[in-house]
Amino acid sequence: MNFLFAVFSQAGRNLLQTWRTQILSLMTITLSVLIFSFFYLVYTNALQAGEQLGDDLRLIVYLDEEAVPALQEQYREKILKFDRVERIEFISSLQAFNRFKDQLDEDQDILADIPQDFLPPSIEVYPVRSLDALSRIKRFSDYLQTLPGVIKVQYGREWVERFYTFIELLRIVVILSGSLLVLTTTFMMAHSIRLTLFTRQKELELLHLVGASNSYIRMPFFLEGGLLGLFGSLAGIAALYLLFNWTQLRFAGSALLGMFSFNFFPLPVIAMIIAMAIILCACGSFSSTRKILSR
Amino acid sequence: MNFLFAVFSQAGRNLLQTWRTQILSLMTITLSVLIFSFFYLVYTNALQAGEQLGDDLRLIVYLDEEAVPALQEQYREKILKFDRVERIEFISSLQAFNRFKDQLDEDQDILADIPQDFLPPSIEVYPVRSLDALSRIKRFSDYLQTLPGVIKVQYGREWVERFYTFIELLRIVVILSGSLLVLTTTFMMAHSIRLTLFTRQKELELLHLVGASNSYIRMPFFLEGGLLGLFGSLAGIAALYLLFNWTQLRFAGSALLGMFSFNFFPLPVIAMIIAMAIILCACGSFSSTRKILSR
Amino acid sequence: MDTTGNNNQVMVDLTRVTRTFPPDVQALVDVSLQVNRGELLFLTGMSGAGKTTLLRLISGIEKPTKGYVEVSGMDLSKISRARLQKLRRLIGVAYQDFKLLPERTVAQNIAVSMEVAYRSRLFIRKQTRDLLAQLHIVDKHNTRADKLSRGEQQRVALARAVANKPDLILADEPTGNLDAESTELVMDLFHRCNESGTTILIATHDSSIYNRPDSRIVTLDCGRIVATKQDADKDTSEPVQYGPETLFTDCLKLLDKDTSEPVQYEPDGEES
Amino acid sequence: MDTTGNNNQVMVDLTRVTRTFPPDVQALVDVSLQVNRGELLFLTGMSGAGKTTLLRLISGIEKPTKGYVEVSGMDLSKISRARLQKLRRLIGVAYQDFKLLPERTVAQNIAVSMEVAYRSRLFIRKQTRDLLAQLHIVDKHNTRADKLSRGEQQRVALARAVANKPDLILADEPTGNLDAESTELVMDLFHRCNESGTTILIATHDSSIYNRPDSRIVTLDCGRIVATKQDADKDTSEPVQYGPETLFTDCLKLLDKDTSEPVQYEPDGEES
Ligand SMILES: Nc1ncnc2c1ncn2[C@@H]1O[C@H](COP(=O)(O)OP(=O)(O)OP(=O)(O)O)[C@@H](O)[C@H]1O
Ligand SMILES: Nc1ncnc2c1ncn2[C@@H]1O[C@H](COP(=O)(O)OP(=O)(O)OP(=O)(O)O)[C@@H](O)[C@H]1O
Ligand SMILES: [Mg+2]
Ligand SMILES: [Mg+2]
Repeated sequence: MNFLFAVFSQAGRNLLQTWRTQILSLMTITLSVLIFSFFYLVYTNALQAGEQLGDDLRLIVYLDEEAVPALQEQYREKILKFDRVERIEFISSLQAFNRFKDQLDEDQDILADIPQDFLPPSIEVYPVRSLDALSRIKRFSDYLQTLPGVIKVQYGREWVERFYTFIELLRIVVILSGSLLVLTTTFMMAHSIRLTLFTRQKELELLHLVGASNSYIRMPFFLEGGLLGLFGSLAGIAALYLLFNWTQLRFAGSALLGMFSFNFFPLPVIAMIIAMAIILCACGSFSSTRKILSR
Repeated sequence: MNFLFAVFSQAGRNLLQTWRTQILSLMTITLSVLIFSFFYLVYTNALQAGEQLGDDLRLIVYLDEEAVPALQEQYREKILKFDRVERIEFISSLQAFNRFKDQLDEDQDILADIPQDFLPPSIEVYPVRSLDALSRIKRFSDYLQTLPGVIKVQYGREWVERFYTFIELLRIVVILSGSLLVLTTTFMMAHSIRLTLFTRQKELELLHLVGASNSYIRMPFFLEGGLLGLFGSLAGIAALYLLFNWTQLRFAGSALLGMFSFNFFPLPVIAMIIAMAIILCACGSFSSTRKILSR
Repeated sequence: MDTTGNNNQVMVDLTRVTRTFPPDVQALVDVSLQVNRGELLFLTGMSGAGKTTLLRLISGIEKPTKGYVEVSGMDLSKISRARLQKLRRLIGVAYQDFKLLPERTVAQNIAVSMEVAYRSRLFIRKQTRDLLAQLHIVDKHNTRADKLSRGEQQRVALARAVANKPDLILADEPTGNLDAESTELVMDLFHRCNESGTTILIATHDSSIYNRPDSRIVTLDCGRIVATKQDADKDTSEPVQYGPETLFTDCLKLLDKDTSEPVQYEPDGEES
Repeated sequence: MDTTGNNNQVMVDLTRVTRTFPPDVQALVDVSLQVNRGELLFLTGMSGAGKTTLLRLISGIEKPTKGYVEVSGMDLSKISRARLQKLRRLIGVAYQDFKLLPERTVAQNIAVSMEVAYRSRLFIRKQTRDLLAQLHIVDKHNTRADKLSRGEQQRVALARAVANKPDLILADEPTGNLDAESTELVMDLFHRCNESGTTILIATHDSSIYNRPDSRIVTLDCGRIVATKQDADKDTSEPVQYGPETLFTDCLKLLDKDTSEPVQYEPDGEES
């Protein structure tokens, strides 16, 4: 009883007495959590967006003649061997012609004199929609080219490449800045802990001198660290949520957000982030006293 | 003489005596410079890349009949009114037919029976290549649609939109993380200064008590700040340069870097970054003593 | 209050203790000293003689270079950290530089020594109040320690040392910043503690407090015990009387230094 | 060394100075005091009487709540910051809590007061060496200040106060941690300085240093000057003798507090 009371009153008193440093620490933690969750959010949403963008990413395999059902089965088998393929579709010359006609819209009359089979039959291959798939399309297309009866494989190569490039760029930026930020937040934490120790050194030394037990000295640190972690991460997540909503409002009208649906973290992820912050802060704060106690 | 000597020996002694804190400060500055120049580099290169990507961004304006030179002049005038247009090109039915034939490659024979003017004549409009232009394309296309004799305006709408989206996304990520980082580095600096003050408070108070002049107290801070800024920013730029080269080596093979040419900062920019760091650090360090001196 | 360890008569037992500091400072040389339970002992000697070092060895803050330090029957170099911490709670130390927490109030500073021993709030409040009254600083109860005059700080440091009713009190120059009257108050407090059985060691220069007939005085000079004035009415087994040195000679070590080996100034290192 | 300001005979002139601290501490009440150039004045009084506060007012660290403080003919409340800084370089203060830089060596600590006055390295080295020799701590020249015994630290603080050959020396309890012999060294140093024309104010409890026939003693009690023992052979214009109070009464303020208004303990606030 007395022990618990002593520890809690110590922790409370410390929070009160060093509140300026504590607020600095709290803001450090808030900022760190904000930064981490921001990049995590960007990363997960980029992955998701990558999946959505694959929509029109079909490869068109032109065949030299109409494929009979038996042959179709053979093609299907060979192509579906690749687990990255979502589905395939056979397009006959006639279907292709009709599509072309639909595309020309009002100018359909220019097709009047043209034989309906002037367009070659084809297979449309829809790869699985994911960022990952983009990078393999070229190899896949090369493979399809080797199949018998294939005249030519067509896909929006240029666009796909650019797209891939951009996603890759985005990824590099996210990863590089993410690791810079790991460095930075580690650093801020080190600064914070040094500050805390500077402001408390005298007190810790005195406690040591009057024979305080290790747990009496360390438990308040553990508690305070945990509290800071809790409030810091709550504030960080809240700030991110505000930022997220602001972004969505800001770009509500643009095509950008109409295309992709961006999502905030689900609750379990939020809970995990907060738990991690609490544990990290409590342990960091706890272990920061080691140097002084070892004397 | 004595004054300068005193100031320099003060600064030197302080750097020696508080080297642990100084190294922490140096790393803080290095990191801050690295982060800022990293985002600046990403931003400038993204702008550059955006300019390069516009390459194939033409709008095709289908006309209902071949435009005679006089009419061509008229169209040219109306379209070039937009200062965002780089050039326009008139394509006759015959030219369009020939292009289609080239595209079909080996399958040219399927065009044998088709009249050479089955494709409509068109104007190809090349907008200025810039990120900015992308966002206006839709409006521009709407305007072109209203011109007399225009059947239809075509452009890779979907792809352009996606592209635009991605560039916009990249920009948001860069800007948001940039501002987060401004916060973070501001914070780290605050931490650093607080630490420095904590370690030096006693000394400053004593100097104050024994009647040191303001400049005697402040000049060493100014000098030390400047030195830290110099070495910190040099280290930061060096780190960024290494990172830049590593990235280029890492992605040397990929299409990504074949497409865009990424450039490091030119020398004047580097010099400016370093100068800024020196000035900021010297002044920050200088002004940090204000609180103590005001007593 | 129970005393850990075996319950013999000797509270502090130093056996041929030597303590040297780098580079070649001999703070204590071959010191042997026994302090019985319930004794009141004065430690005197010139500045730099080693008094503080001796007290620090007894409270386990400093380790001897050679020799053994036993407190309450336990060899300090052999006991576990947890036991040492327990032991320290039974020793009240008034440091020469007070070691008060400047941003805490007087009451909080005094409470520290009791809180670490998990005393009840009631006990803490009562002790604080009583001690402040005895030392005539009741009105400073809620004042921050750094707002006190130096003499008031000294009394707060003493109050903290005494507050937890320790078995052993080590007071280092407890009256250096006090006037004659406050000194009287402090000595009264010590005598009361001593009468209730507490062992007390006082390191001091103030001859007005140790020049009483009933006190045992140990004099250090350059780290050696050079004289012991035996307590008249209590009997202790071994009346120690070392060497031929006179009392308060100018420190031999210092004289040695001055003549035989000239002090090195490091002409360039001192101010750059 | 030139003295800024007009060159009259009075070095320190306090006119009806009052200093109160929040909430209701009256550290100094209506104190008037003149100290002539070249005088050696002792300031005594109980702990908490206001001696340190008086010295802090003279060195301009503290501002008076009421009244005027003039040093070397300049009103401290009116001069510019730059002038105050210059003035401080002409005042050597030995603080009661020393204010040494713990991580600097003894030599560096002493050098501080001379460096801020842009003294040459030669002068600094010579002064440091001389003073350390006079105070018998030559062998501690390159020792860090926090590795010194308390008495050694006190002497270093004194050396720093004296080093820059100031016009006015303020020494606050300069012998609190010193034995009789070291006290003698310190007083010798002060007397030498005094003979060469330096004005010296010493706040002390140590009757052995102020009970000399040729010293002027001012006694404070609860912030008021209650007695002045006039220097026998020097003549000063106004032999001050205040009020009907007896010497060293127990502080009236304290008694008042104890009886009329019971001290408030804030039962809940004190430990949470
Ligand atoms: N940590 C240390 N490192 C180096 N030397 C030390 C250290 N602690 C003490 N000394 C030296 O040991 C000697 C004895 O120091 P101690 O503090 O025991 O003296 P003291 O008797 O308490 O003196 P005082 O009366 O001045 O307090 C001194 O010369 C001191 O400089
Ligand atoms: N900054 C402050 N805030 C509040 N009270 C103060 C402050 N400084 C001093 N006091 C109070 O003013 C009174 C006089 O203090 P001062 O330090 O002048 O005493 P002193 O004569 O030097 O005593 P000592 O001999 O103990 O050093 C004391 O009661 C002290 O508590
Ligand atoms: Mg000592
Ligand atoms: Mg005082």
